[in-house]
Amino acid sequence: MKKIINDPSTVVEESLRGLAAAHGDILKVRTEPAVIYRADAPVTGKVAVISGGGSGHEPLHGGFVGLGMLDAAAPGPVFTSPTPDQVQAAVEHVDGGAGVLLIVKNYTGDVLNFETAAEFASADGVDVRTVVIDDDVAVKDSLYTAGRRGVGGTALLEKIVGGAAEGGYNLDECEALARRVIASVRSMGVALTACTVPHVGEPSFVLEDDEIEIGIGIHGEPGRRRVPHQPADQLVRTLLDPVLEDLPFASGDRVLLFTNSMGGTPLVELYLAHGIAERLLAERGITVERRLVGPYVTSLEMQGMSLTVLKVDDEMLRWWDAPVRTAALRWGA
Amino acid sequence: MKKIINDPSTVVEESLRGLAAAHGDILKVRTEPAVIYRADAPVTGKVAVISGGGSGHEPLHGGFVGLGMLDAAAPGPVFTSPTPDQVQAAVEHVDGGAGVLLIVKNYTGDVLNFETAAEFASADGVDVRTVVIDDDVAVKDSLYTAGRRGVGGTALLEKIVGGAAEGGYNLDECEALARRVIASVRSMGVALTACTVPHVGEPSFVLEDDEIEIGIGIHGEPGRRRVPHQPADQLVRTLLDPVLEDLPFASGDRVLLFTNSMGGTPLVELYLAHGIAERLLAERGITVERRLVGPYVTSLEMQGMSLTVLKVDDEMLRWWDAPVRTAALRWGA
Amino acid sequence: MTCDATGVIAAIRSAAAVVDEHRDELVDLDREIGDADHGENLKRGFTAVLSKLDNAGDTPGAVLKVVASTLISTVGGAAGPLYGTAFLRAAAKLGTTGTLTPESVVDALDAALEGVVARGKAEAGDKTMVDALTPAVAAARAASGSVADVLKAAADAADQGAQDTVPLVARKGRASYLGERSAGHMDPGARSTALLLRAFADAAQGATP
Amino acid sequence: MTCDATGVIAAIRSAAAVVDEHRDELVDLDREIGDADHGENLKRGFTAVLSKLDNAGDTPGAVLKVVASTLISTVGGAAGPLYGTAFLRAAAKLGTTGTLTPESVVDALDAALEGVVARGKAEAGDKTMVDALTPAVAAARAASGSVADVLKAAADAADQGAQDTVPLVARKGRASYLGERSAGHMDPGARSTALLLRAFADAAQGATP
Ligand SMILES: Nc1ncnc2c1ncn2[C@@H]1O[C@H](COP(=O)(O)OP(=O)(O)O)[C@@H](O)[C@H]1O
Ligand SMILES: Nc1ncnc2c1ncn2[C@@H]1O[C@H](COP(=O)(O)OP(=O)(O)O)[C@@H](O)[C@H]1O
Ligand SMILES: [Mg+2]
Ligand SMILES: [Mg+2]
Ligand SMILES: [Mg+2]
Ligand SMILES: [Mg+2]
Repeated sequence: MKKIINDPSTVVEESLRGLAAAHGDILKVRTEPAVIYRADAPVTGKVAVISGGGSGHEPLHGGFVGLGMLDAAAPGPVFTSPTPDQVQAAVEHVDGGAGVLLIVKNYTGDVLNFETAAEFASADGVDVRTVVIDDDVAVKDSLYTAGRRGVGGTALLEKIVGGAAEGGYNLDECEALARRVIASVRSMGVALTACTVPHVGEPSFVLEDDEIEIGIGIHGEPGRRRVPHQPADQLVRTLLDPVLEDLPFASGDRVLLFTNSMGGTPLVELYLAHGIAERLLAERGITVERRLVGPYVTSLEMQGMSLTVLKVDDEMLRWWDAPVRTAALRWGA
Repeated sequence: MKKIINDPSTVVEESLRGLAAAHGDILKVRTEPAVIYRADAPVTGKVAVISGGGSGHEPLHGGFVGLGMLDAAAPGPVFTSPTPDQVQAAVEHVDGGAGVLLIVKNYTGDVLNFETAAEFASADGVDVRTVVIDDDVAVKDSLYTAGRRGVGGTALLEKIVGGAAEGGYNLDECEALARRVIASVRSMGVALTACTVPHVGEPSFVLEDDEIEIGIGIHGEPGRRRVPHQPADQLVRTLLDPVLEDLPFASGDRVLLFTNSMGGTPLVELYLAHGIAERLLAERGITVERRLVGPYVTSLEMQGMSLTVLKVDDEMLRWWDAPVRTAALRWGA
Repeated sequence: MTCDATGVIAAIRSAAAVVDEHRDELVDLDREIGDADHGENLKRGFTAVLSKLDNAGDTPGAVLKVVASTLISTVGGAAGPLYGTAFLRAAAKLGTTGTLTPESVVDALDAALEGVVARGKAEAGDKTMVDALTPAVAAARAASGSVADVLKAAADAADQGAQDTVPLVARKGRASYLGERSAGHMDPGARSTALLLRAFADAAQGATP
Repeated sequence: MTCDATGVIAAIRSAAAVVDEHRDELVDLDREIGDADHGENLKRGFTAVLSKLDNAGDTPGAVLKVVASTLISTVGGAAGPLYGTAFLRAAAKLGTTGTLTPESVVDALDAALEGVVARGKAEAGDKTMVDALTPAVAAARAASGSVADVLKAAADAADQGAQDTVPLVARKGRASYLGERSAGHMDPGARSTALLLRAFADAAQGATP
């Protein structure tokens, strides 16, 4: 394992130090327990939007802390959900008196830890709501599974709801908007290579030179099936078809298309894939109203990509377009 | 080789199609010859700033086209400098009547091809100036070599000079500012893994599991020396020391620190390295006034990083802070 | 071991040592069907627990409560809240009693299982730690004899229960994303449950009553 | 081959075939001490040249001018402007003459070398294409006989010149970044120069004069 680290057990802590140094105008970092929060928190009278999860998916979530997006993020160890203390500390730092919305990716660990924190915060008299995002169509959703995972759609959710909270939505409105976004967004990913978790030191799985893993998660967990590597035209179709069939998306729909790199796939490939996805959507009569292209919800150095499609309406577009000022997403501010 | 492509010979062309689709509000793309240019070009009365080079370093240069940075970029094939036609076409698209500044990275191919284009454009009556950036301290600069390479400093140069051009500097002022930035910026990089050029299909070089390559360029060309892999504290020092000694930078200096990923190194590691660099600079009494952290001048999927330090003054800071609206860098607009 | 707070502290110490010893094994099991952190998570948690054990409390319940809150605030992942809840419910069940009895141990184990199920909603056969804990509680209840005998019965049954997760298809936790491909691997949480119970049983060897 | 425009077109076609054939070899040489694109660059250029050869011109000079501008606008890298300049200067030297002579070929080669040096500022021994072209021009000038003989002498000398770049430490182009580590590898541009000259010499076999 070759990584730019000193010691696997201090990776997250040292990385947070660098994050704080790099973006002192946007965010602050505290440790034990670790929380990344807006430099100007708490914003009085504003609904506080908090998320978090395992580290190793950067810029998710810490890179989305700032004006118009998240008030705080609770970073767990690499690929491990944070503890309730972290989430509780986040709530304490950013609660502006208008209530707190917790955005949780649907993993057993995240759900349980945020749930515990929410119980404590509620007991302290804070109005806490939790929404769980589960946009990954690679996973079967049924009563008899842990349900779908939260993946790429999380970034879109955080931007839109964060924008609305900044724009003055109250807690009920934020929660309702969040639930609508969650109901309207679907994703699917592929890995070309595995990633190596620092504390493990070996790749999480092994792919042969001509194999790819379809339906990959963002934690180095294996996907749904292994298939031979394929040309980009076909690969993008392999990802997009199940996404579109799931909601389903239909001709006439207006969407936001998010072409995401898992980390190690270079932009030249990612834009190539994005161009194909745009063409396939156009062929189906689906109008791409907005797009996001880049490594935003990653899995360390994994090569691969995911496609996320969100069925948008004017309200969602308004808060997508609203000013945002974070380490990773920035416009209008 | 596993890449998200259809055919190595159409990678750049297809990728440009996706870039255009993703950022239609910021830039336009034309082909044969390929040019990426500002959606609102030409901007009458503004000095046009043009750069370009081989593809595979994205977001450099195409991701820096837009308000407050580049007017156009000429993208060559992967790791191969563009042809004079491309640069000439770029000039034709964006020349706003106030002259053109060409920003060229110091590689024989880039210099020769831009030189040829400049001759043609001058013959057509356009006032063309060329600046050559050569910030890589890994390479010996002497009359008997091709000189230092242009690497990470290019992104800073393009932002600062692009901001000044947008802010109303004339061609003489832009050129003088560019030369001052070039004289004040130094970089050094390291590769943990090699990258694979699509048309080659195999890694450009081979590093053992415990080896790293110090003084790497951005074209998959081997670096200066191979050493055993080292902890981040030591590695950052290995990169930073020669950078600081070169100019030299001294206690009391004010700098912009740019911690750049070569593409495949995840943000969690990059921020960790950035934090160390900040600490080392503080120890030397050097004040970090601004910072940039991320994959901005890359080498496909290569794992590794580079550090760039620019000695700044108020004029440079003013244009660094000025509004920019491009695919990859955006603030204040 | 004695069956008071001191004995429980000693048992927790050996559990921490066992987790440390088996960290890589648990990581590897989780790598097969999860995200390769279970051993690391537990190690981080029990390392923190070790630093809190001195003067952790005067009763077994008080000690277990410290263990519970430390695990919750340091382990993360699915295992953190689940093991945290297990220890918390066991502690609650033991109340302020100063000495463990075979019966109170069985009741505490039962409470732990109920807590895990309440929190994680897994059923037997879902390929989780519940598949080790369920047979362990049943065997403990069926056993007669000392605290050590009860815990040994529980550990033996948990071993078997963990072993029996191998052919199962996971329906809870991260392994469920794999569908059919999760079959053929032991569940890491079931394995760690078996390891913890074995550590407690070994520590209780020769204890009275 | 004839020594008029038709013959030159035929020679350029064989050069394009040779480049295609040796594309991987040139890429591999460039991978060792450069950026692994030299073969791909030349292949892209000569493929474009092939599509422009029909009716490229009535004189050798006119044909070479088309070759030059096509290479400049398609090859990129260092090789594009350098080979482009070489062909451009050779074309200029030949002027409007309709038929090549051994003397005009030598002069054209000389002009090509001068162009490369003017553009790239490399000296003999810098480990570049200049190290193949310099001895080629000297040998061509020393040779007597037909156009074919002159070109054969040039090709033989270029082969040797390319071979002789192996031990050199590069001082120009991308290979110079390697410093001492560039020694032990043949320069890709010197190799391609030798290949092109060999293709011309072979095409000229049996030509008159
Ligand atoms: N819903 C659940 N109920 C009971 N146990 C569960 C549940 N989900 C997961 N587990 C247990 O947790 C273990 C995984 O723990 P760990 O790897 O530490 O957390 P994570 O899955 O978040 O990475 C699984 O092996 C399983 O035994
Ligand atoms: N300054 C120079 N003068 C003469 N030839 C040069 C010079 N620089 C490079 N070359 C030649 O160009 C070759 C490399 O061409 P190519 O790989 O196509 O371009 P690049 O180096 O830009 O990738 C080298 O092998 C060398 O022979
Ligand atoms: Mg985990
Ligand atoms: Mg090149
Ligand atoms: Mg796990
Ligand atoms: Mg080359």
